Amino acid sequence: MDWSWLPEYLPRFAEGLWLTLQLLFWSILIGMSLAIPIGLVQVTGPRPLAWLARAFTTVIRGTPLLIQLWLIYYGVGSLFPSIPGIRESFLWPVLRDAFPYAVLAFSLSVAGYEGEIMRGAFRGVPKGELEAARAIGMSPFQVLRRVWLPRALQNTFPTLTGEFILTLKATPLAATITVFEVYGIGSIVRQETYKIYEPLLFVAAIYLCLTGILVLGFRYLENRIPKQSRS
Amino acid sequence: MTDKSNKNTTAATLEVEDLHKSFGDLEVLKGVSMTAREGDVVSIVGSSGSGKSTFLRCINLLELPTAGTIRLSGEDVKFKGSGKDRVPSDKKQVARLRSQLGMVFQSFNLWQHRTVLQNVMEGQVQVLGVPKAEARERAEGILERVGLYDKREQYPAFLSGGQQQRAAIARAVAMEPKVMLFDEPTSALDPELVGEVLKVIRGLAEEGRTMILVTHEMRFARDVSSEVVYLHEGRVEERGAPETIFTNPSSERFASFIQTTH
Amino acid sequence: MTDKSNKNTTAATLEVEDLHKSFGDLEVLKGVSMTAREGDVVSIVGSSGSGKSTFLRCINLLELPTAGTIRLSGEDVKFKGSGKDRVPSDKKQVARLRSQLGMVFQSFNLWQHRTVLQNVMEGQVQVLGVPKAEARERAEGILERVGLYDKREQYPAFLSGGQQQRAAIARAVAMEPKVMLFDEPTSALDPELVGEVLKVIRGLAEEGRTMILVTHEMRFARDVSSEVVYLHEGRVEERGAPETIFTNPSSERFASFIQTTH
Amino acid sequence: MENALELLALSPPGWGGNLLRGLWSTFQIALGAYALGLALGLFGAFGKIYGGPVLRGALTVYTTVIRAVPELVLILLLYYLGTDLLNMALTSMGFERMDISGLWAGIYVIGFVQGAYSTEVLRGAFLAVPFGQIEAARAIGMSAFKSHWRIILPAMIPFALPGLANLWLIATKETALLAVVGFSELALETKQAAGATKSYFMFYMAAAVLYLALSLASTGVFALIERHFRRGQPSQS
Amino acid sequence: EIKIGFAAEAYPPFTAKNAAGEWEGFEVDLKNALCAAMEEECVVVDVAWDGIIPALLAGKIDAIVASMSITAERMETINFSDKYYNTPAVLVAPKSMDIGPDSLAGKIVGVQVSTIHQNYAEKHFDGTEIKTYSTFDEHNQDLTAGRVDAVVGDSIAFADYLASAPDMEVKAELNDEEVFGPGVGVGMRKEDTGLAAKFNAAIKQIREDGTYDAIGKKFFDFDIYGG
Ligand SMILES: Nc1ncnc2c1ncn2[C@@H]1O[C@H](COP(=O)(O)OP(=O)(O)OP(=O)(O)O)[C@@H](O)[C@H]1O
Ligand SMILES: Nc1ncnc2c1ncn2[C@@H]1O[C@H](COP(=O)(O)OP(=O)(O)OP(=O)(O)O)[C@@H](O)[C@H]1O
Ligand SMILES: [Mg+2]
Ligand SMILES: [Mg+2]
Repeated sequence: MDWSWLPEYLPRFAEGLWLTLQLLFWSILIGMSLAIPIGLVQVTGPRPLAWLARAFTTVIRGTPLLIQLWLIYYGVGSLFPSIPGIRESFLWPVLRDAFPYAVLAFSLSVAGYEGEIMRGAFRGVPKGELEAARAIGMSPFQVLRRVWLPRALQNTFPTLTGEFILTLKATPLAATITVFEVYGIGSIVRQETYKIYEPLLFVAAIYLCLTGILVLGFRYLENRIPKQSRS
Repeated sequence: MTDKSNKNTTAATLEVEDLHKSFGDLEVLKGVSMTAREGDVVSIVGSSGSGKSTFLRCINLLELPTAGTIRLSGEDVKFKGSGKDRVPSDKKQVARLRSQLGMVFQSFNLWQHRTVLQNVMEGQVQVLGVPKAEARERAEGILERVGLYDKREQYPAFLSGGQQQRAAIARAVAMEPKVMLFDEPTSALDPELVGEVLKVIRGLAEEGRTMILVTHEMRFARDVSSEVVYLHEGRVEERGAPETIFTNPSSERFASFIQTTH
Repeated sequence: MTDKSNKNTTAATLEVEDLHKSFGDLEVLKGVSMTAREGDVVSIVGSSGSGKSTFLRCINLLELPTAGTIRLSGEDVKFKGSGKDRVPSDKKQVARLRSQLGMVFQSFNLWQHRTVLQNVMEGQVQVLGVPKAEARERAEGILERVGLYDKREQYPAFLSGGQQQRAAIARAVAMEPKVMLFDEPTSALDPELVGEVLKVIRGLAEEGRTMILVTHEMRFARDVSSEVVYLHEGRVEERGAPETIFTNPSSERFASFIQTTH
Repeated sequence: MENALELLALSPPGWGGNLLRGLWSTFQIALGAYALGLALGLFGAFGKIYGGPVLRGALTVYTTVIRAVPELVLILLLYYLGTDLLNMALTSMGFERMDISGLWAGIYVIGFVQGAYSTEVLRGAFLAVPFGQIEAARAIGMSAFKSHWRIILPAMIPFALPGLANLWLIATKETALLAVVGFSELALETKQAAGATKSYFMFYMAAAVLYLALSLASTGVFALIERHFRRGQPSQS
Repeated sequence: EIKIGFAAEAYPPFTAKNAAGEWEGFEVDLKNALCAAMEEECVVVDVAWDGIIPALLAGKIDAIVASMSITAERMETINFSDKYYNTPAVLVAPKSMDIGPDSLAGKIVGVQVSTIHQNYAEKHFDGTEIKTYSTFDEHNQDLTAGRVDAVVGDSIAFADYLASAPDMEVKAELNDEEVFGPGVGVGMRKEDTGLAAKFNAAIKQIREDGTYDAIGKKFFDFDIYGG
């Protein structure tokens, strides 16, 4: 093992880590705020919305993220420059930057996968507890916020943790649209130093830390409400 | 008319007319009517599966009646469509009416992710907009009264059956609704606690609240009610003041129903 | 001794000695002993939270007692460790003993993904190894008897409270266990059905089965039991034949408990 | 358009046949890996729930580390380093060198990773089953195996299915990683076709359509299973 | 028997699989010629570019024939034969833009990450934003999309792109022996010095007997061996 390359590349890893964190944060935030309604309408209707949500989750989960990323960045994104005058406008720096496209693609992916998880989770909440909430006069939104959603999330924390880790590990795909996050930096190091395993192991260690934080955080949330022991 | 009943002295709080409810092909309620005024305690008795719970659940629209009217404080619940597709047309109205209707479920339905105290406070804070501190104080008072103060920080899954039932009663009472719907509120309680609940219900009646309760304990029905309604196969087979109908039932079916009280 | 009790004439089916159970810091059972012989019906009464359900649940090891012995047909349940870490040492024994112990839960616990009929057949087929056709026949017979034959293809979520309770009773009875543990088996039933269940229990007692039942209905306890045990704060405060203790209670606490039967 | 049809023709010089063969390989590896993952997941979930402190600790390390480490790292480690070590061991004991095929390395690695995720999905589902259902099974004296097989698993499945369906769809795409060890499945076939003809857009769209078809079919199957296991559950609104 | 590693990713016209699964291209024919000259049996193993050096070191292949440039960094890990081809690097930009290697200040130039082209751009272009991409095709797509003003890359690799993008053109050929190195060689394990000698002899032989030029003419209209 030879780690002599590490000091030289540490600043770039720090930049990459920061990108990873931002990407993860925004994708989960935006993705989950889409996933919740997507899951919900499939349980409550109305029919056309449920159907749309179903189609959305099927397409998103059914096609490779890489291709979605490409379609969004090179496909949709490349339409902008052809709009006359846009290159001179204040929007151009944003449209030219790959990061927003990456966030968009990852958010849609999170929305698709977690929308499916949330559908099952909403469906699993005992009907009686919802009735109790309706019976005291809660508005549908209050029922959702105070009872349905927390109960659904409670049952699904272990699964969601796994899903977010998967999102973390999908972020390297962003390198294909010039967003070099931690993993991308690792690949650069690999190509530049011809070290085979060391950079990968270093990246793995960073991922391990991030995953550890995710797991512990969610474990804490999961255990806030005690469960009857099952053994 | 006994002193417990105050028919004709005040306006009707709750009126139900010709209520029908079917589940698929099974017609559970075949036209049930009922009127209750302020301070009335109406007991609904009847054999298992006769539609008592369904009737209560129709009143606060947890089940949608296939036909019939429901009137709360003179205000008709608005419906559109008919039969299976009959749905309330005004969602705001439904929420408003429900907040005036308390409900204790036969299966309690406590929120498993909230402690007993939080279960009781939830409606006050979220629906009535009571400040948290005040809601907590009120909730603790009610829990004290039903003997659950010690268990207030416990989650429902760790309570005994009777404790869960008392928590459910406390949750409903805390909303101070005009009309309370109790579905077998004493089924899991020992005689002493039944006595306590009896007191609570009498107290609420004196405050002018209206109560509709389903019960299997004829003793309890006799002690607490101003009117008893006997439901049989989805129809009202007998109704009247408890003194009258328990001692002098006019329906044979009802006579045999109460007779078997071993 | 009344004719309902047959103490000293046959060997004890179930013996529990000095049973203790704590949940964390809360000591719920503080040394409860009990003996029941073939054909005995022992009723356990007591206020809500006094530990009745916990006691029943300890007998079939759904809760693990922190101390004390349980003996079924002369066979001691084997434990290892002590206190919180006390666990049964022989899993096979546990499964065998449990199949001789029927249980009706206070909250029914019907399997939601199986129809009523499947709920009743499941144990016979899977545990006792009864052929399917035979199990179905037996199950249908029992369902007929508790008035649920019409609902046999229904899933539990669509049943009324009393129907669920009867399904739970049917499920336990179908196992033809030596000892039956009933946790408030009539709480959701109307007087007529309570009479029916009374008959069922008497029939089972006559077959020589042993029954331990928790109930809040003193009337029912008096009618059905050979012995009544009054549990108070985790201890047996009073026990005896129903005729004796209801008419002539020796404990003041018990006297006031049954007195409040309004 | 005509050009596109030519390129997608089923027999050479068209690439359609290659894509379909790739799809079939993808399906096989995904299925193998998924099955292995499910088996590991069942063991892991029940181990986490019933196991002693040592087993639980070991499983926590498994689920955390395996999920954390990028699959590419695992594949490279297992395929290259693993083969090296194995062969060193073999030759020092006087045996022939042997080669782990890319296919099996892929199935093992992806299956091993999937196992870590399914462990958590199944554990969550188990915890979501109302406890009384389990108690009732124990109370009638069902053996531990029977109560799990007859009662707990069927009751868990509705809670687990969405997560398991996601994992399956991820498995079908994760096979693309095997390109690194030279195993050709849909993703690699697509890359080769696109690279050789420079018709990137068309081949990637064609691959997307194939993946989509595969997942539509799987979604249908999962929906049927879910419908079956949700019987008896009333709708919530 | 020699196990030759090809990069599984297509890189026409050097190595690419046709739909029938047969390898085609300049390097394929060259490999055949080299093996014939060495009088050795050769088998081809496809390995992804990412795993090609590990595969070599792990003994799954013995030689890399995958357009791998001879660089000082690579020489630390593996050994190379003499070069067997060398193509110049070029600067490509839209025809409509007046751009040359010396007028790139304030512009954005795309290059493939950690390549000799990136090194060149960083060394020679002052005041230019260098945007890195993980593959060659990606920076071309962004050149089309207008997100970069120019790209630097291998002249041969650009041939297909330029054919499909009529409004782009080669603005300049770039030369810097120090950055670009001698060209492309066969990669081998350091300890296999015997094999390296064989390859060198074989390259020399086919250069001399005209086989090399025959193959080169088949694919290119200029001298691929380079200066
Ligand atoms: N799993 C548990 N964890 C902590 N406390 C528990 C648990 N189960 C029961 N308890 C407590 O133990 C006490 C006895 O409960 P138990 O269910 O035995 O009462 P019970 O006599 O059956 O009452 P009821 O008549 O209300 O059903 C109660 O105070 C209850 O809150
Ligand atoms: N959601 C449902 N779908 C189908 N049938 C139902 C549903 N809910 C109730 N039923 C049936 O309607 C009938 C009346 O049920 P209900 O719960 O009103 O009875 P109940 O009078 O409350 O009985 P109990 O005293 O046993 O609680 C029963 O036969 C029941 O099986
Ligand atoms: Mg009912
Ligand atoms: Mg109890």
